Amino acid sequence: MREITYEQAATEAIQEEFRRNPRTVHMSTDLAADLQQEFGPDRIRVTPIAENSFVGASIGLAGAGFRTVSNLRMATFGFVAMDQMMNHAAKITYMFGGQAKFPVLYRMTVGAGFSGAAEHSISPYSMFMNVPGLKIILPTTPYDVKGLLKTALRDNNPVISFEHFLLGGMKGEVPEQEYLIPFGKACIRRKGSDVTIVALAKMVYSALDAAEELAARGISAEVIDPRTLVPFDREAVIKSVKKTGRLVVVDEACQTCGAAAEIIAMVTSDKGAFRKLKAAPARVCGLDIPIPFSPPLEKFAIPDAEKIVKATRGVMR
Amino acid sequence: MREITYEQAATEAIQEEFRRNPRTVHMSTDLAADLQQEFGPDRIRVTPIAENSFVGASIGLAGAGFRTVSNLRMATFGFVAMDQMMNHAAKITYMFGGQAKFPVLYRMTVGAGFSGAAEHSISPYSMFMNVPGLKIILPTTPYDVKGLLKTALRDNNPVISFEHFLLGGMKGEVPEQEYLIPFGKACIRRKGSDVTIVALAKMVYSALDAAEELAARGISAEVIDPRTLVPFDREAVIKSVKKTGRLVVVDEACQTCGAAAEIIAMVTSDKGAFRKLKAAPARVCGLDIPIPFSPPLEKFAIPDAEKIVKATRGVMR
Amino acid sequence: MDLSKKTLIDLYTTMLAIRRFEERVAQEVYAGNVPGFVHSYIGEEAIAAGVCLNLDRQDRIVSHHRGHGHCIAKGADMKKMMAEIYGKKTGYCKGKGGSMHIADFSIGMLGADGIVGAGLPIATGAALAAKLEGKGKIAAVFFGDGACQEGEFHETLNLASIWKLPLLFVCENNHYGVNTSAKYSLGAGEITRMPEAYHIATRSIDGNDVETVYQAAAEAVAQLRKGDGPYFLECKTYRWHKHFLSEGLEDLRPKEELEAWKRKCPISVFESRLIREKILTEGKAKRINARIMEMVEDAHDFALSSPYPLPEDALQDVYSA
Amino acid sequence: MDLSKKTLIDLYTTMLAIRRFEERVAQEVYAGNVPGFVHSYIGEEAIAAGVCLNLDRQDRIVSHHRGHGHCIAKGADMKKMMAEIYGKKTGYCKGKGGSMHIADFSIGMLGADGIVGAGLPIATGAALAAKLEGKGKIAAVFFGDGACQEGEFHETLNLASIWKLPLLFVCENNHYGVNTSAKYSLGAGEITRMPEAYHIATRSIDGNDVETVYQAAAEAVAQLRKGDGPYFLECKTYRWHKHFLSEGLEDLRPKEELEAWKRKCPISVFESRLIREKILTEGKAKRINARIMEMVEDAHDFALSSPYPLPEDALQDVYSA
Ligand SMILES: Cc1ncc(C[n+]2csc(CCOP(=O)(O)OP(=O)(O)O)c2C)c(N)n1
Ligand SMILES: Cc1ncc(C[n+]2csc(CCOP(=O)(O)OP(=O)(O)O)c2C)c(N)n1
Ligand SMILES: [Mg+2]
Ligand SMILES: [Mg+2]
Repeated sequence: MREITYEQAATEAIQEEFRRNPRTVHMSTDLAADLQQEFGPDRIRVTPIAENSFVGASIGLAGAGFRTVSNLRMATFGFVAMDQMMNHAAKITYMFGGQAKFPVLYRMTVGAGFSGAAEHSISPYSMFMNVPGLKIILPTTPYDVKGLLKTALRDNNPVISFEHFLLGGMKGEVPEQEYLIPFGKACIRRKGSDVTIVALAKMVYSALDAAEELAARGISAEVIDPRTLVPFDREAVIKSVKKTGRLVVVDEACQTCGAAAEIIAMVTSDKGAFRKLKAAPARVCGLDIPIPFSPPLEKFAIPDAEKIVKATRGVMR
Repeated sequence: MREITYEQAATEAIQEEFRRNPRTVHMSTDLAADLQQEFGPDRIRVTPIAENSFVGASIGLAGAGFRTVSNLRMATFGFVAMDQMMNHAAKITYMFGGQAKFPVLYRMTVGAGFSGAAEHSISPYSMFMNVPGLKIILPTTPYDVKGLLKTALRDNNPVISFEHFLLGGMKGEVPEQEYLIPFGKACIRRKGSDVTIVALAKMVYSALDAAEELAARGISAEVIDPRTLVPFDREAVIKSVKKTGRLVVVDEACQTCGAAAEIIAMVTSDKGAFRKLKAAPARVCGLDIPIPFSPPLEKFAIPDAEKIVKATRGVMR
Repeated sequence: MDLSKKTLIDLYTTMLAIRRFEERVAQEVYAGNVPGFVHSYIGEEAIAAGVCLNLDRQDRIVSHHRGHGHCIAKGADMKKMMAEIYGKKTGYCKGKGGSMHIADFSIGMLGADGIVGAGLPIATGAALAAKLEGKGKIAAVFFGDGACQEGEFHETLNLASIWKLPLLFVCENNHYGVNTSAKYSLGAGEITRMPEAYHIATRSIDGNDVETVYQAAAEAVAQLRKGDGPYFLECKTYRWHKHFLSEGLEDLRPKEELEAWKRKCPISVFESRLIREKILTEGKAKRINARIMEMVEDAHDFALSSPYPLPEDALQDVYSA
Repeated sequence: MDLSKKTLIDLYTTMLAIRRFEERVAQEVYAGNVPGFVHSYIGEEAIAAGVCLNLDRQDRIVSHHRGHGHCIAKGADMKKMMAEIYGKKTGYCKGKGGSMHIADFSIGMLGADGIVGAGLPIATGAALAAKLEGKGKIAAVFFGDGACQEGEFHETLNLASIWKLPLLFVCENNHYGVNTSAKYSLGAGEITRMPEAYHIATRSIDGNDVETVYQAAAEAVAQLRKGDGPYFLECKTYRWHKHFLSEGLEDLRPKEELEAWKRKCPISVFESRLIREKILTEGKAKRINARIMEMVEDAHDFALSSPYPLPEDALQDVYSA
């Protein structure tokens, strides 16, 4: 099968869906040249550097029957637009009693590992998970980003796509023929029987490396990529934990109140899963510090395969 | 001992600390008349309705050696100022390598129960807990709000005080003589031996009501009020859970990725505490929905003593 | 432009409908029968009436925390409004929104919003939709002097300006944000200086004179429909009640100021004029009033007799299907 | 005002120091030796030099993502800057900040910041501090044309205006935010229209002419020290490099435009004039250049020979004691 990059796959998703539906608008501070060439400047718009305004505009467009994609670039710039995303996009379907649909898609990059320093290296998805009314996807492969964005563009709700900054250039197989990936279906990236490792975003790859290493030590790890955080495939994770009796959650985001906390709370407060747990679950997360600039500091701050191996062996003891 | 309201106690804290230190500035969109009368309009400033600007100003003032209090009123208005709070206040001590101190205090009300509807009834503390560099307090009594705010005003870091909207008028004993309450020290509001109930913000009172009711049914509940979320008194909670073997966490905030998830993850991933757990921990949280306006809907959305009793009995089974 | 008799009577009727509705709501709020926060539009009726009577059903508006007047003027159903204010299942938002979040998408009322300034960017989206649809539709956004202090205001002026959006900015300058005078909090002094900086067509008018508002809005709307880009209308006015209806809330505005503005009541001054000019008779005024009172009472009865939503209804509408 | 020979030479030296520093950094970035994102100030040196040479040590400045020039002009130590850019322990921020977050509070440089527009509100705080301290100190904030699009810009203009803050706004209008022309994204057209709307004293100047910048800043600073409220200086300029230094990044600006601006190089044009007017000789220019090259090399050696922080150092400085 042909291989394309993650970013190309994302662009294809938008192209295909924009072809299907002319009532679609794309907004971003940077020129999306490929899209503008095909769909013209009316639909593919360059915005001023004013995130709250074009996120707000997306809501008004939706209220008037359009679908939109707003590419905010780095999630840190999303903090400038929190008011529109959290107070409005997330809530108005509900507070207006379901009168209108708000199919708005916000794309933001997350993650560290490129010396972007504290401001530019954040993974704030748990904040958005705490705000009902948003759907949240976390695509980790070119295949997934295309299928999930296409699904997002047919969903009638605000969807936030958090895409790891370092995955944009990654290549992978993407079929030519159309496909969609449903929300709320996790993907078991590796089968295993001793321990369940739930890994988020780019950490899926570190977890797979760790699983390889663990296998060499006789530990069979199952690696689950939830793919979407809201809705979350609770069943897949609980089923796996019931089988393995052990849980490790890996996330690059800061540990406290991150998505990993939610996953652990979800599993341990499930009576069935709790009964089957043979050991205390473990978190392998970003340290509770802003991301430092200097490479040795940054490496220390975020998880890697080695740290996952260590924590998993701790859980196996 | 004299009784004063929560809001009076908060004002006293600011008054006392502003008397001690003339390099202090208070900012808010509303006139803080009591304070302005004593400290004058230079230090007690009315701001335009532009939250990002006066939160940003607090950071610049701090960088120049001042201490500040910014009263943002409802936490929902804080979303307008997320950029300054999260990208800057939280991070610049770190990203500038500790060169300067940023003693800024942000006060915001949280909570539902007054038909404020979706926008005006949020409890977003977990979002801030996910951002290292901030300290977060959650005072629940007039006594606590005074002691904690005074400590905040001597701390050299950004502190966010989340105060439940419905506690402002609550009366309680507050000594005339000066006292401070250290951060990171939980308060055991009721001793018990069968189950540990950790309750946040106004839910402390619902948990105490529930404990009363549970006592009548022969269940002895220990009710812990963490008082500060960052730093968090991990030891107090773990010690209690090791004693009781059971954990219920109560919070009005939306359940997913809320502080309750963190508390459960913290306890269950502690090997010692995990071993002592006799049952799956339970969460009694706000539903994962925006807060609805209509009283019967709102009542359904947030926890109360009855729901706590029910969940606790579930954990006891 | 001389307004037709019909238009003048419509303006009068619309203002009166808002006034009577708001009076009824206030009465119930102070009697403790209404949950939540209610922001009264009394004193500012000429703006909603004067602007909205220039709009078609297909034109879209975005409103703010003080939004009842805009709803009524855009043609919303008082029954569903009142039911919403009471939190009833039959309300516009099935009781989920309340006074601050009434919307009726079927008549192009895209909703009231409780965050100061936040309706502005949303309205640029509605205006862009109108532009893309290319049928001469427009959008209008109502906001206060307080909203002009938020960054979102600036961003919206800029976006509307560079995209030449068919957006009518309606600034309801009632001179205060809660208790803070706009004189203190707006460095520009004259609000119009800000949109002018962005080359937006701008006019400042007496927001208590409904005919002035209507004529200015008519001119603005005509320009907007031609696709000449945004238009900014500052309407000077005053609110009669406290910031929101509440015994406890302080009102720090000078008493005489309020009294002076009450003498410029948009309704009674206009009514006297219509009667003086024989467009209206006292009898007809009474009949209009009676009809409105009846509508308001019907709406109130409807609200009172409507059921509350079921608790479990809270779980619906978080997501659209 | 005729500038003294010393001032002219200082301006020249400061600009040249920035240029040589930035050239060295660019060289290392393109050689793949520097982590993270580096935004080059080359082409805009006259602004930092012309403004900062009017400031005292006690005056405070706030800078942005393109901040090296402001640091050098305010008197920062090149060694600690270079070490920070390399992520070394001896850097200004102990390697925690990098190129985009250099600060030196001891000389009133309150830090560079990577969020467009965010330095503006922070600077109002620094200006308010200066005002409260009452010693005639001021604050200056540097920001781009792109920052003028963010809401925080508007809020800051308003706050500075109503509080009469001693804040010097220095808009470095290099005509683009990344690849988007300010002509497209700023509805005001002339940036100065915006501060003028707030009654802020405003001037637009050739930001490539260091003498013009110096004189305008001198006038502005004198007014600010008197307590007359904020001052807005728009300096028109151009950046020579891509938005940040990177092989992969596209530069969509017209080539001829860049070439034309390069001919208006703030340093070489000024140098020719100083030589023509016999304020500088070619020999002296060479000596100054050599001294600067040495400083830059020393800084670079210092950075290279400095140790990286220990991994565990990452745990420090999250909170102040
Ligand atoms: C972002 C934000 N900050 C503060 C508030 C609290 N608040 C509600 S209305 C209001 C005053 C608004 O003034 P204005 O825009 O002039 O409207 P008016 O109430 O005068 O009609 C304030 C401060 C809010 N709702 N949102
Ligand atoms: C809030 C925010 N949005 C977007 C960005 C990405 N970004 C970084 S610099 C920049 C352009 C800024 O332009 P300008 O202010 O003119 O400064 P210049 O780079 O031209 O010096 C952008 C869009 C950001 N850092 N912050
Ligand atoms: Mg007002
Ligand atoms: Mg620029």
